[in-house]
Amino acid sequence: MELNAITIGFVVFTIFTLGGGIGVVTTRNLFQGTIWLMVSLFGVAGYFVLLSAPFLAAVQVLVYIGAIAILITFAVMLTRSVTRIKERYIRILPSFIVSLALFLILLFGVTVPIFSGHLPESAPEYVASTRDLGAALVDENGYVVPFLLASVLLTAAMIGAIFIARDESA
Amino acid sequence: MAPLWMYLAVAAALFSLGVFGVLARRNAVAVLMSVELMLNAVNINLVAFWRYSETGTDLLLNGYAFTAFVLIVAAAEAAVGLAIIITVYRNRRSVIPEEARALKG
Amino acid sequence: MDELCTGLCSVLVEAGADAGLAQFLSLLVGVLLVSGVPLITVILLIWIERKVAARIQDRIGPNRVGPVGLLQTIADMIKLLSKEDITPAAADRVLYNAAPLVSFASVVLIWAVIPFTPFHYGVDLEIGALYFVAIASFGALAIMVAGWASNNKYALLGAFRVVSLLVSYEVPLVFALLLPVLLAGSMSLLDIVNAQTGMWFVALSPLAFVIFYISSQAETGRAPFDLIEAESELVAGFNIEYSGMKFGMFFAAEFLHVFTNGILMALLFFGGWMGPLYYESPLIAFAWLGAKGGLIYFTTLWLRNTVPRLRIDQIMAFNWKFLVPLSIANVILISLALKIMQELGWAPRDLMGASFGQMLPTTFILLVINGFMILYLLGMMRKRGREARRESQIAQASLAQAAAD
Amino acid sequence: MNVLNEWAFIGIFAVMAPVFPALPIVIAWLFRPRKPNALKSSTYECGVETIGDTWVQFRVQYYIYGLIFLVFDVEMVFLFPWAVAYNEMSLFGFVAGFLFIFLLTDALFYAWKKNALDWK
Repeated sequence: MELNAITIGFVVFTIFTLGGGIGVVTTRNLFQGTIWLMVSLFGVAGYFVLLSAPFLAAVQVLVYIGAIAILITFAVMLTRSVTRIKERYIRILPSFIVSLALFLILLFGVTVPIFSGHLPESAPEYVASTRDLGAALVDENGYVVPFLLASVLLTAAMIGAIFIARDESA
Repeated sequence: MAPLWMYLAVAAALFSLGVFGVLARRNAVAVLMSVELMLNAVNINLVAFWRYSETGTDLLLNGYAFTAFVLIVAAAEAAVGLAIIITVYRNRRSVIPEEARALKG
Repeated sequence: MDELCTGLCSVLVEAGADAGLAQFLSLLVGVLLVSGVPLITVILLIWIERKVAARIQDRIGPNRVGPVGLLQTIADMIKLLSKEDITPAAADRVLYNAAPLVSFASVVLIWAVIPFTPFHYGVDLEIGALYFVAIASFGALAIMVAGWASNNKYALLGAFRVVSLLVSYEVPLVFALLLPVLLAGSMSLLDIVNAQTGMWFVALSPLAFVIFYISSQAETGRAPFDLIEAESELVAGFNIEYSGMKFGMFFAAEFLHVFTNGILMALLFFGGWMGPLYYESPLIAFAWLGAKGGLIYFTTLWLRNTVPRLRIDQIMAFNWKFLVPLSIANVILISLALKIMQELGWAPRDLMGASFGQMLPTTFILLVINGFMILYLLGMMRKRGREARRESQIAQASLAQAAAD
Repeated sequence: MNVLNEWAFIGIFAVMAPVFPALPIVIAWLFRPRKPNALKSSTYECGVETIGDTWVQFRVQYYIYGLIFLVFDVEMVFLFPWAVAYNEMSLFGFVAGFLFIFLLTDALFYAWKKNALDWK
């Protein structure tokens, strides 16, 4: 890999993604944890740009930083005694071993195809645009059923969450 | 262009971080954030495979569209999960999943 | 900056520079040129804002420093620079200092996609319209962070209120934004402007413009939605603990955001640089865009200095029970009518090349639909107003009765 | 300019954008007086030390507004591609998008009927 804009971008976004991820699982303060999560997810949005999916990157920023971050901070403030939990972790050692083992297995699975030459080295030139996605979403032969199911899911989630969170006494 | 396996390796690391958070963190909100990390690791994989797959003449949109669906599921999960956490906190003054045993038989 | 880049690039490469470095340098020059526009305007904007506010309130406004007070902002800047910077002892220092930077940067970053003329723009992103909504969400997060990091109850409460206001009004804003995207069939701001060659989008759906206007007024926290500076209720809101230049940055970000919204509305609904003779010279095109954006900006200032502040429950009710349903209904009705007309062949499928004459039937029908919606709304509002007046009369009468007893 | 070049521009812009506001702050840091004392850096509230945690309990209504906003925001993931493809779309595609919006309007209607939209 030579030094070019994509390489620099990749390195920067890797630092963002993994650094933010480490911040999420280690920080004691949940508000800072939310900020770390946003740093991490911003890095993921950067990957989407590098992978020629700018629409997904914009949506990632819009949904996570614009909405889910706000929602999590609201929830953190609503459950304020969270900072008072003394110990951050439970069963820290087994969890660490399990996740490390998982990482090694995944890394093994990722790297083996390189040596057998199964993984593509370069990407095709042409990439689908947002318009293609929009056309496919509502196409009979495309994703129209998942598209409508997603709407049902969102409706159900909203009704359910309002039903749960609403304070009956108020 | 960075080769495919690099994206996959980063996604694997992010996923493992999420798994560690889900298993080890005590606070329900932190567990939820770790789940978000795992979902995003999956999204990196989906987009990377989509980008590197051979499209030929026909447009292949599976990975692209699926990522959008994962995003929606992640949002729905966050909304309902946080609502449950708030309600449990209101009734029990606790945000530790192990202490919420109301639904256990 | 497209042409400039290639020009500068080739010059540098011929001078013996590395190709990658040349490209980086030319991009950097482009960034500095594009970001120079908002950074210079913001200094002027503060003066304009104060002058307009003063005239509306029958005052003279700044008139001592420099000709007609033009240098007042510079004087203010020097004052702010020499102010002691106080960080509360209990604050989260990193986040406390980062918040004003993010807040200002989130506004400046919008200018990367704004096309100044048909040929002069930073970049023309395929997802331009979504880009500026996404970037604006950093602003909301910055306010949240500022409120939390100050470690002050007033600041946090102010931040909560402001953020819930911002996110609420983003819903009608995005629905109103959906219409220009839908009509142009593209999210690139350049395409959206070019699709208005035949007819400005404000003529196709005035309601979408009004909704966008109201919600962007709320997004910038201006009256009647100025909960950000509800001095009488929240001391000063989320920026209470900030002083000196850091406070100045939140202030400048707000001022710049208002003007940016004016320019965006000019681009999305008023044909951007379209106007007589715009193709003659980029300068004329630029002047048209500035004039339209400036006019919209002036009306927002006018509104700000005329109307009183609403209560938060009124603001929320107005958004969720009026603006959101209205914006959804507007998108549904306009898109339905347009699709039917497209199927019948009355409306062009591609607005990019449509002429004024081709657009006339479409415009007429869509305008009639919007007109009916507005008439219905006005009737509804009059009815609600009558009911509210009657209720308050009854309440007053019963109060008087109680006092007499 | 190709697509990634455009994003390189955005990237440089994103790096530069916080620098502009940082510059005056740094300049101010060079010139400003520094006379801190405990009273100045105490939390601004009524002149006495703050009692209790800053993280006071907030009302759940904030969360509900955030929640409804989240659902409508996520909806945009699908509505923007739909709007972009609108002009070339068949009537079937339009009806699918119409149904999508309609279903979500239902959820808003439910929230309205349950008084979840009122500021309590």
